[in-house]
Amino acid sequence: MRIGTLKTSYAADEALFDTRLQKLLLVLALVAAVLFPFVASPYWLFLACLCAINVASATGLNILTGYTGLVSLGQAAFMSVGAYAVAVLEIHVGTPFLINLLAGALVTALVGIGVGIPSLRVKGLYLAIATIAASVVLHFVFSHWSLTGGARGLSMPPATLFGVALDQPFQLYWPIMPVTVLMVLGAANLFRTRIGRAFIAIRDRDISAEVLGIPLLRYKLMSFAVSSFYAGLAGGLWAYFFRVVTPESFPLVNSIFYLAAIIVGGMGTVLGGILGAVFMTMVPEVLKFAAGMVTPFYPDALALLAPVRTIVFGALIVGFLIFEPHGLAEIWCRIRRFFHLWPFKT
Amino acid sequence: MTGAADDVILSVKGVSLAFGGVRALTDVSFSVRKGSITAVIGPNGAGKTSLFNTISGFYRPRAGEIVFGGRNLAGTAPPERARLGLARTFQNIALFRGMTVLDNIKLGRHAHMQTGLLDALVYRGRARREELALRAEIEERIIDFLEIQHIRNAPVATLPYGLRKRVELARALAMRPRLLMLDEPVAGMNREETEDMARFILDVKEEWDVTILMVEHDMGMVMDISDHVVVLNFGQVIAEGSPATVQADPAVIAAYLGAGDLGRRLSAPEAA
Amino acid sequence: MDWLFLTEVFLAGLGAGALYAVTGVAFVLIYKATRVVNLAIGEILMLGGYAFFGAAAGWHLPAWIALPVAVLSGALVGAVVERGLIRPMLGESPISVFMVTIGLGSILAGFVQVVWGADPLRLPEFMPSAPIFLGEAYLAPKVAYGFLAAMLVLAACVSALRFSRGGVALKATAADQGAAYSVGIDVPRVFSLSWIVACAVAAGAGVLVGAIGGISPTMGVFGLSVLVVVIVGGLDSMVGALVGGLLIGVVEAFAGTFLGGEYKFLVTFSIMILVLMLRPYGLFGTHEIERL
Amino acid sequence: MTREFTRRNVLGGGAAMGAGLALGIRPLAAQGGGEIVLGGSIPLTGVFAFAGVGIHAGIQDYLKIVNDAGGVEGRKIKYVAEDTGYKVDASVAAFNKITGQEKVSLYYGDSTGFSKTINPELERRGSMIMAGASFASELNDPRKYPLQFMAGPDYSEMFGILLRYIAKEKPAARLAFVYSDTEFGRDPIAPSETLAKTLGLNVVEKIVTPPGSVDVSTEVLKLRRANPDFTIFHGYVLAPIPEFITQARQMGLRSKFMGTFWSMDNSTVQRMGEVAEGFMGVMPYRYYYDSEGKSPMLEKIRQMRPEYQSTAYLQGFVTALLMCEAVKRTLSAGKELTGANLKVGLNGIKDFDTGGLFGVPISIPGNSVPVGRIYAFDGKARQMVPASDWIRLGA
Repeated sequence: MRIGTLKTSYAADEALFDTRLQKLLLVLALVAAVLFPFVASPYWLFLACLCAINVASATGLNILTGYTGLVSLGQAAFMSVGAYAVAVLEIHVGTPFLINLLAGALVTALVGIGVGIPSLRVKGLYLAIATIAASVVLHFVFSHWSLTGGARGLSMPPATLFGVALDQPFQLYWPIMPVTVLMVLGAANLFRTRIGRAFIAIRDRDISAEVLGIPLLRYKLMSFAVSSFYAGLAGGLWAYFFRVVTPESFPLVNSIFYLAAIIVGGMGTVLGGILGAVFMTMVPEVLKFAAGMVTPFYPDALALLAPVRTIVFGALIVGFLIFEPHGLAEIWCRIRRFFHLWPFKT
Repeated sequence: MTGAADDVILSVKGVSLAFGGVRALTDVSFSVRKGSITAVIGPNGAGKTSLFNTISGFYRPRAGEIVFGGRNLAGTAPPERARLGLARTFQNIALFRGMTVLDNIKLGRHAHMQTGLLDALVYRGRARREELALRAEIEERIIDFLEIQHIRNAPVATLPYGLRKRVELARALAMRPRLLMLDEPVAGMNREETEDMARFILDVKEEWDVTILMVEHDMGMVMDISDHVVVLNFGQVIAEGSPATVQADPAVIAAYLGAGDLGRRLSAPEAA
Repeated sequence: MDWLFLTEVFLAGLGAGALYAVTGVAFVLIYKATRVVNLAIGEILMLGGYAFFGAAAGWHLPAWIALPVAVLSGALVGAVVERGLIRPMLGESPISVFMVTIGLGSILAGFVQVVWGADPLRLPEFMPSAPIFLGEAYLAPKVAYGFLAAMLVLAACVSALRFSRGGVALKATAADQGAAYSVGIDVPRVFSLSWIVACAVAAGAGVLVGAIGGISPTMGVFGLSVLVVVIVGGLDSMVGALVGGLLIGVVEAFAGTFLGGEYKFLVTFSIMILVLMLRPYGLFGTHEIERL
Repeated sequence: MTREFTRRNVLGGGAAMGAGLALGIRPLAAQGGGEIVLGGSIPLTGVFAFAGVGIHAGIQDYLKIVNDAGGVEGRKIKYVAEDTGYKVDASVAAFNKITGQEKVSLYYGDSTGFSKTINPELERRGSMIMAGASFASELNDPRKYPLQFMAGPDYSEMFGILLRYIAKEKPAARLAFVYSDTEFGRDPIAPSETLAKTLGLNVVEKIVTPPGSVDVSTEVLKLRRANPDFTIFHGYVLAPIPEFITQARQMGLRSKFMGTFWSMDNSTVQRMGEVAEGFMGVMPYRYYYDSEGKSPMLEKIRQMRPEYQSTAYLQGFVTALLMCEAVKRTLSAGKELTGANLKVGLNGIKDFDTGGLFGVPISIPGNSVPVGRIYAFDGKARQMVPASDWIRLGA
């Protein structure tokens, strides 16, 4: 049980992590994140990096869709912009790792603003469909432009950071994880300030947002820019992680994946983006593991159980929307509330 | 009636508005004096909310102009009007349901803050200072004033109607308004809540030095607290003046006669 | 220019467009009645193709029985989906319902893979295969019969909407749900019916599409082109679906012929973006749907 | 971050075991004389699942034969596979998972993209060789991809075999290429155009179809205008080939139609229905039912699986066979199982009899086995039957 917290300043009340327990958990998580690479196998490191990249991208989509209420089915396409930009810079220009990442993200933000321009004219689902169209156009450009290697795509050498080649999950973990943590913190900060509040205001009731002095177009475009900046950065990390970028690397299904991640995790909460992305990344692994367990008794399990993954993927989207529309974040909050009052109230 | 120019904060001059062929406002003119409480009344469909929406900048009038604080508002978008000190509440409450009371109130200050995107992502320096200053001001001036300390962290969606109205008022106050437009501030409230709200409105006028323009159906309240009343019917101003003058105006009584109990309330305010 | 060739390309485009149009009509039917944007329409179409395959190749039923089996299974899916997934979402934001249909699409794609495997399959031949010549212009028989069948279904849909009681109820519901309730229309039943009919139509279209191009678990991509069709035509307009379908079919045919197959999607989606920017409610849609 | 940060320096074996167990990870397999591991990123779902399922079975069956006979030089081969859904990131995930848990010497990868991604990693590790479902021409470059191979000709070589056959059958023939707008589809087109020219053939039309498109009416119209003698499909499995041929025949087109390996499976071709008659293509292996000549391996397969097995199955089977042969040659030379040594062992294969799976003894000079034969579908027998002799490129 947690006894009521007493705060002595507004600063304390405005802090992201306000209770002592939270701070303790945070420190523990950070220590675990630092120690993790030294104890985990390459497979788990690989998954950790993949989760981190997906968290970064899902957090970006959450800013746009969860917080600002602009549904996008273009997140994967935005990631491909970042990935290609990074690959082109790495191969043809040879600028350093971090600069490439940043440049890729900025380019993606510009593309995002371009895609966002119809958002003043069309809303809701129409916008979602416009982002599908943008994905199609981007896919065409990437698969026919010589700079991006056409249908073959680009293969790139590993990046180097401080003289170390980033060619293994272990090495890649060190830039990927901190960048993701910073991005998530940035998102959390954003929603403590006027800009984040303006996004939410646009989502909840965009007409009265105007009366409060929020110019809609500027803030919608800003949301697109931030969201695609996140996607671009995640795409850049993806490119360094897999070291090959092809037009098929970021299909529409991936955009649906990120949308599913924030639905399952919880739209409009930073925690939701994290939980959802990790959960959705791990589901296929868990299913594979289950199939592996059954294989000795049923040799075809791997082949037969595999389409089940597609079904589970869809069922998670549907199930969460119907039964738990606020997602895992809400479940997490319920658990927390339970322990706050435990054992006096159960 | 219009008084000296420097005494007027808002003047509506010959404003007409039409939707397709339907005339919503016809040649509406009146002025709001600084530091006053001005009420706009009229039967349902008289064009009161259309008038508010025109002043807010949602509708562009077909003719006429609106001058606020000496500045013609033609071509000024709603967000810009907010920055100039024009604040309002809505008839059916336009709070952001997904946010807490505190965040809703903070939103009111949006236009007067400086924090840029990069500051916001980092939350150091200006962003932090500005947010903390805002929090302190809201706590000390607005939350205390409107007696909503107990609900500051509650999500708006969970609040009862009367409290939501009060939160909306709080948010409008956070906008540092020079003119506060209230669209039916006590509609749907019981007597006790209505009295509370009337007291808040008077206090706002006195302590915050804010001019108030309101649309209201509750004649008792209108007659009690208004300095000046404008009566609309079928989109036209049919009378204006002090509460007592308006009450006695035959055109006004005629307009309300068909409106049943409203008419009765108008002629016998004490019974309301 | 070779006019015969152009005519042939045009006819081929019309043939493909007719299938878009039918599926588009199914889409519009659901949208009109329930305001649900059903992104799973491509997968329901796919399911129709597989149901036909199951009946015709699996149980060795003749085509004239297998076709109704496919259509009925579409109807069944429509009923189950409406009851189980869409009705619980009543009153939720349109975006959530839209996402439910995306999830549904994934479930259906996985389902056919579990039952029929991942291999692309070919439907047993059931249409006459004698080539058809209009004058000198060649028309692939399947495309021609597909066109005829599509037009029949379209005519049936339009006349049902205009003359049957259910059609009137649907129109009333589309115009004003509250008012429809108050005049005694069983609105939930209209919802159910629209899903049932639309999914049956889509399943039937799936048999035609499958007959031409074969069936596979990735066949749901067809739904993307249908999305273009209904956006261009207007989400709530039957005529829009018809005109949009034929238009997109012909545009794709010419783009494929003169620019190359890889340009088809680019061209149609560019048209869609243009329509979204200039006339977001589509060529024949109602203005207000823009606010969606 | 410095070089000392590499994992091995930091962790002690015990700590690793403890932490590994805590995370639910199995400890590394015993090394030395134990099992040899063949890992696989196998597309059991997704667009390539039809092949993945066959490949999976083929690899399993061959390893069963080997292991039942006591293994390679007394060492058993263990097969560890993961489904990838034919997605590069999932394939890489599977690779990392499998190589993290086992000491892998042989690897089967599912796509060109994956092979390109993982090859630098293979070189870095230097502990294994890889083959896969991709016959991409780009991978057939021992200098760029020293640890990669493919159990047959690459796509350009497949076209080469087809073109050579055509040049012999009908000199100066008119050709049309029909291919999908994917990496797979575009792979052999440019080099094959050049080759066609040198063989005196005319490429009169190239038709690209968008992936997943089913209606090909307009493409067929284009084809009719071009009026080729031979039409080669590439980048498809089944759709839209049958509809293409049907409509082309109806229009009175006399073209012969050809395909490459992945559209050559007998049951797939059967599914084309009537139009399958005369469909031709290039295949490096004998079909499951082929009883001509001596093929003890096919006998064994038929014993294990009495029903027809796909070409994908044979591909998996042959890949496993070549991998085991490379292991055998490496071990019998007394060398360690490193990637480089395995590749040397593989390239040491000369005039090798694959138990009749390839119709002729094969050699692997580089990364591919440039051998194949033209088969054509015989409607009466409902089978692909040989239409040419075995064609060896560069021979």
